[in-house]
Amino acid sequence: MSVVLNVQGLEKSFGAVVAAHDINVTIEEGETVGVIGANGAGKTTFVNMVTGYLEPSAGAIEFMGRDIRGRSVRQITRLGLCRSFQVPQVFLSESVFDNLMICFGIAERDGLGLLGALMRSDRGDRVDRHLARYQIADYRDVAASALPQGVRKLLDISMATVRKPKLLMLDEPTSGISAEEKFGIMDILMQALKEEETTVLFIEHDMEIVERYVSRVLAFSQGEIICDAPTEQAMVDPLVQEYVIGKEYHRARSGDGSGNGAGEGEAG
Amino acid sequence: MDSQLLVIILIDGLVYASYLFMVSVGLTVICGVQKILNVTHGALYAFGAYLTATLLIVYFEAGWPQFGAFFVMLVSAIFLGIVLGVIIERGLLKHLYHEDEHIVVLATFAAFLVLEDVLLLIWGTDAYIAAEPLMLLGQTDIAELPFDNYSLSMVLLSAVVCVILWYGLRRTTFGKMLLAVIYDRELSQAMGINVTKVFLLTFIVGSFLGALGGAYQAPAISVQPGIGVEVIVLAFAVVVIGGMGSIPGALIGSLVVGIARAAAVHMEPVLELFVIYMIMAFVLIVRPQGLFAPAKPRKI
Amino acid sequence: MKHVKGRAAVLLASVASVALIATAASAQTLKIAVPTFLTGGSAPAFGIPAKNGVELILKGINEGTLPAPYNSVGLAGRKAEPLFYDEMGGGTKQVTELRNKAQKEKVDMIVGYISSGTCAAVARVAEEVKLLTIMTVCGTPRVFEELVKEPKYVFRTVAHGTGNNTGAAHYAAKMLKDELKDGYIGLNQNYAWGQDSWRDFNLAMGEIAPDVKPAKKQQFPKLFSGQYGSEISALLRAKQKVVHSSFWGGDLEAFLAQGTARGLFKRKTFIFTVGETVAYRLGKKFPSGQLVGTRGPYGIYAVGIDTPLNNWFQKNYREIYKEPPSQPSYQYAQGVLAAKYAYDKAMKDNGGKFPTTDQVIAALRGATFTSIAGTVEMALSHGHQAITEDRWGLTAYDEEKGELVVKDVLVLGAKCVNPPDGVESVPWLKGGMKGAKCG
Amino acid sequence: MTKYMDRTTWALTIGLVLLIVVNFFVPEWFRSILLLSLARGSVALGLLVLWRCGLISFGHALFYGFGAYTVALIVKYLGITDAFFTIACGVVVAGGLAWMLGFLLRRYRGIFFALLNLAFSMILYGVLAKLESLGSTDGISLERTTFLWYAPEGAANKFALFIFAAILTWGVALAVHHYLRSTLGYMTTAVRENEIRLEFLGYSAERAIHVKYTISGLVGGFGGAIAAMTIGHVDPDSMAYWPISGDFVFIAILSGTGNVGAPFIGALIYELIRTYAFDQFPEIWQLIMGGTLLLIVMFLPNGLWSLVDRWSKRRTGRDRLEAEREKA
Repeated sequence: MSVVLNVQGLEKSFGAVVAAHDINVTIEEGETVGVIGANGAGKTTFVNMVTGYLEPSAGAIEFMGRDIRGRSVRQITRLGLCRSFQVPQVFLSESVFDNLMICFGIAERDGLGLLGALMRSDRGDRVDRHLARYQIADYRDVAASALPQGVRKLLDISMATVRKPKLLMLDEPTSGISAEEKFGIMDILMQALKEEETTVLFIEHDMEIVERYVSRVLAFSQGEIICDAPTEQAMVDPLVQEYVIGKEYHRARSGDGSGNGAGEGEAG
Repeated sequence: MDSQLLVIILIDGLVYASYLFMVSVGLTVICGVQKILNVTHGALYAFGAYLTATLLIVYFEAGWPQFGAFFVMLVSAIFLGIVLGVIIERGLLKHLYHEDEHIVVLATFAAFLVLEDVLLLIWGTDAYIAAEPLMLLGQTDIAELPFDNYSLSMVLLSAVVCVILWYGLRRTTFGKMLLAVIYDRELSQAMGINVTKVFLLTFIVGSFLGALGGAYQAPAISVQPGIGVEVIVLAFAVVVIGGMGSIPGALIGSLVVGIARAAAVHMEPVLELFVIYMIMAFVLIVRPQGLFAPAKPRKI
Repeated sequence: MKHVKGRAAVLLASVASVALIATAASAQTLKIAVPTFLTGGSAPAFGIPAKNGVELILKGINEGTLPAPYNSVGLAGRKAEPLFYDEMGGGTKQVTELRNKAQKEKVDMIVGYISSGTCAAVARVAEEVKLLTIMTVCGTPRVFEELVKEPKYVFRTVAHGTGNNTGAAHYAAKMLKDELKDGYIGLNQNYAWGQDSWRDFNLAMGEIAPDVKPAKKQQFPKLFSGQYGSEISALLRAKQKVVHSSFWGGDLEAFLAQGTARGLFKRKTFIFTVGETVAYRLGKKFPSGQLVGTRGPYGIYAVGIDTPLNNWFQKNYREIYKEPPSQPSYQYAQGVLAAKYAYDKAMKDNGGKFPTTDQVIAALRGATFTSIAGTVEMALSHGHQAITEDRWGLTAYDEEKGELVVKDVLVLGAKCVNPPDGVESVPWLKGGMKGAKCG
Repeated sequence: MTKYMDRTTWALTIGLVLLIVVNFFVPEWFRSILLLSLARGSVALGLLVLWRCGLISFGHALFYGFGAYTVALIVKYLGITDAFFTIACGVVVAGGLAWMLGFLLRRYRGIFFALLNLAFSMILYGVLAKLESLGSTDGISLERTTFLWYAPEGAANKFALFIFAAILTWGVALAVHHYLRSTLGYMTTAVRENEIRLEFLGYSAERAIHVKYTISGLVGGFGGAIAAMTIGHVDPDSMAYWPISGDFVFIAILSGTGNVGAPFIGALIYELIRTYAFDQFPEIWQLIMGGTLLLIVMFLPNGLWSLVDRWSKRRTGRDRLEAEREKA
């Protein structure tokens, strides 16, 4: 199992606010890592720095053995490290099909470079297959602006996986989605990612989602990693309970044990 | 560079700067509040000059007291500010506020073409000269060079306008409402500010200032077709240099261009043609939002 | 969607045919297209006086009331109808308009053009569309020296710019000796006419008064800028007493107002090479003792000339338009007279039949004809470019006549201020004005 | 989507054939109007490419002027009047200038982009009006255009120029059409909608804009070169002054961004309105132009082509309804 991402001694502060201090993370191929932490704990900053959107003050970031610190966003994306967004960043006036056509067009920079015709039928088929995998095929000709939130989230994530990335970072994939749909969306997502054998790291507030889908947990607080362990171990870790999950949830959970998401002490 | 030349360049620069300020301050106010670059501003300047010149000719033939001329200028500027302000704002701009910036600028360009011909229809093609007020205030010698008090009074006028605007914006409730609308139109609407009324009143004030610029210039120039076109690009340049909608920016922008042009004329006249556009391009490159407007971070 | 383009083409063809039918109607009267400035900064100074000049002279021609030798009715017997259109819009617009007049409205000739830019743009096109074009005011020598070296259809019945500035140099050297002690300086608008005027004047002064030195830096404000505070300060600071300027129209009026307010004209003597139209209109307000040029015996310089045609023109013009005729009124009227002279002569030359355009051209080429206040000799560029005498003098306000007049007038012969045939103006000036016959 | 593609190619080809056929019947003055419409249409096409990603330039007379002046200067100083050579130089020079300015302009959006273009075009105007070697405000006149060995006289010259210009403009329109359908071209809406997403898809929005700006400069220079040959004279007031840029934006708004053929029809309509207004109402022709533009901006903001689209959408809308009815 080769190392996909290796981050050593990452530092970042905005004036007095310390957004990241001495972050050390190693992620291996095939892992599904959950990133949890209170608001402002430095989760999104971490993702922004790894994906090149934010320049870290210090530290090294290695992706697939190559140093990508200081590289531009598009270079890192081309290397296979992609991300989705908390607020879906899609082309609202275009249909779902066109959105993905543009992504495929750029990803498949064919012979003529980017000057080859975009609307090629074989590329159309690949888009349809990709839509089917994310089960949003029947929204094919609907404009992105008219999509329900869940579908728009899936579109955003599907756009990030067009390049078959080696490492995919998702920023709260289920935020803004109703409780009923939440698990449905996550099942579709995890199923698709397993098929593409993509290593995944995603920021999540909902502990049920974390427990159900994540094999390893990174807990952030005040810009530091306070726990890096498999999910069960992290859930009972005293530091995590105090700074991230909060005590009440722990009691309620051990009570009914069914994890049906009704816990009142939910953090964040 | 002896000191006498420096003083003269400063004086010439101040006079030209006050001309630029008077020509662009109205545009700045409108641009700040309604976020549009109003090309009809040139027509307002021309209307101000034409109406004042015609009234002054009649006024001086009737032999009324000389110093009444300044009153005539003020009245014609106010009249035009209200009449044209309402026609343009209510007639045209009201329907376009939801459009994006360049569509609105183009609409004002079209309105300018219409107003230019309306000028022709009303005043015809002959030139109107009413230079009496120019002689009224006499001359003063500065650095052994005669300067006419009328152009020096231009500096005074722009200073007065500047103070009134500053006071109006900072100290009066209407001014506060104006500032709120400048920074965030939706928010001020949510707080109960009648934005449409603020827009109309701002446009009237802006039109009045444009017409006043024309009115005060009328005695010093020959008022005839085509004076509006020249003023537009000058006003745009000053607004861009100063920062969209920032009145101190327009003042500093005018001073920068005014003094630079005066220096060019005295030392290297060939450059005079380019000075203003060079500065405009330079500022747009270095500080695109202009010298004074706050830089807006890109939100993701 | 495919046939949208097709439908548009059908529409165009129908529009074109309608236009063609409309032009066939009036064949009897001659149609003279007259481009002049109806809008913009040049309208009050040049455009409208020029229009008035053509209207007046054509009224006289059509009624046959002009004094001899132009007392016959119409041009070769046919009445003529002027078609005025606006010279605004730059070279592209005027080239398109010229083509429309020649091919769509099928006019018989063009008499007009004020701006040098327009003349430079239309010269070649007039030859291409084979339309008799009589240029009346524009002064750039490049028309026949660079653009149309073998002219057939294009004529210019007014002397070109060189004569204007050479005449000014002659007058200044002779009559402004003491003012010229400290040399001279230039204030010209920053466009072709301004640049050419300064160049010609500077070269002429170098020949006529080599010891008089120009200032190191000349003022070239933007055309139509209207704000001359800095320029006036620069002129006041300069030691030179004589200022050469080709300002005209609105810019000149603004400059005069701002200059008078600062007593500029008490300290300097200005040579306004084309300032006559403005001087006339400002009358009492125009500073006295300045030089004013008209590029020939026109306007203020023609007032004293006692010829039947000039008296008729002055009397009628003042009656109808309530102001004295200025330089463009004379120059445009002179263009129409040239056409009448050519048509009448061509008809006489081939037995009283109405002449073809080629016959009219042959009659006009190289001709010498009496104009309103002087004689015009089509002496240069194969007989297509006119030369006329040039008059210069100092302005003064005549109280009883209530009008501006000129005194200390110096008449400079046509051959003295214009280059001989076949010699281009700038080389002629640089080469010491060889062949100039001055009194 | 694919069916739509070759319909435009067909429409352009039919348009070309029509133009060549019309060329045999049309009177001389009308041929000049058509030629000028091709020239101005090309510049409006350049604006269309930019406009689709939300950028409007108030200074495109810069490239129009550069194209025209390059041709004029080559004719004047090198004495080469061959159309193919001069037009190529005009396009390359204007494109080169656009490429250079692109490094700077690609960072700006909205009104700043518009005004920076205006500033550069006014600097060019100042240079052209000032330098006597460039003919100052009188401008420069061109010799008759020649086509390789063929040097037609008088009316035949314009006839040949028209065919030459029609074919080349057809080629330019097709090239731009192909570009707009390519991946890079399709990014226009992506650039306007969401530049961040584009970065995260692996392409820089700024480079996309840079390519678009260069293309609009090339096409602008092409239009300028055609205009110079048609008119036979170039001068700053009709080639680089700011109302000229205003005219191009007018044409672009008039035609809309629907199709690459629209700007040429828009330019022709603009020229017809202007010629008609100038002849029939010489005193108020500007008022008519201003009034027309106002009507368009108020009632038809995305141009005449939006009528065609609305008309065709209604048709395709009906097809879809019928399809559903059959299926049900």
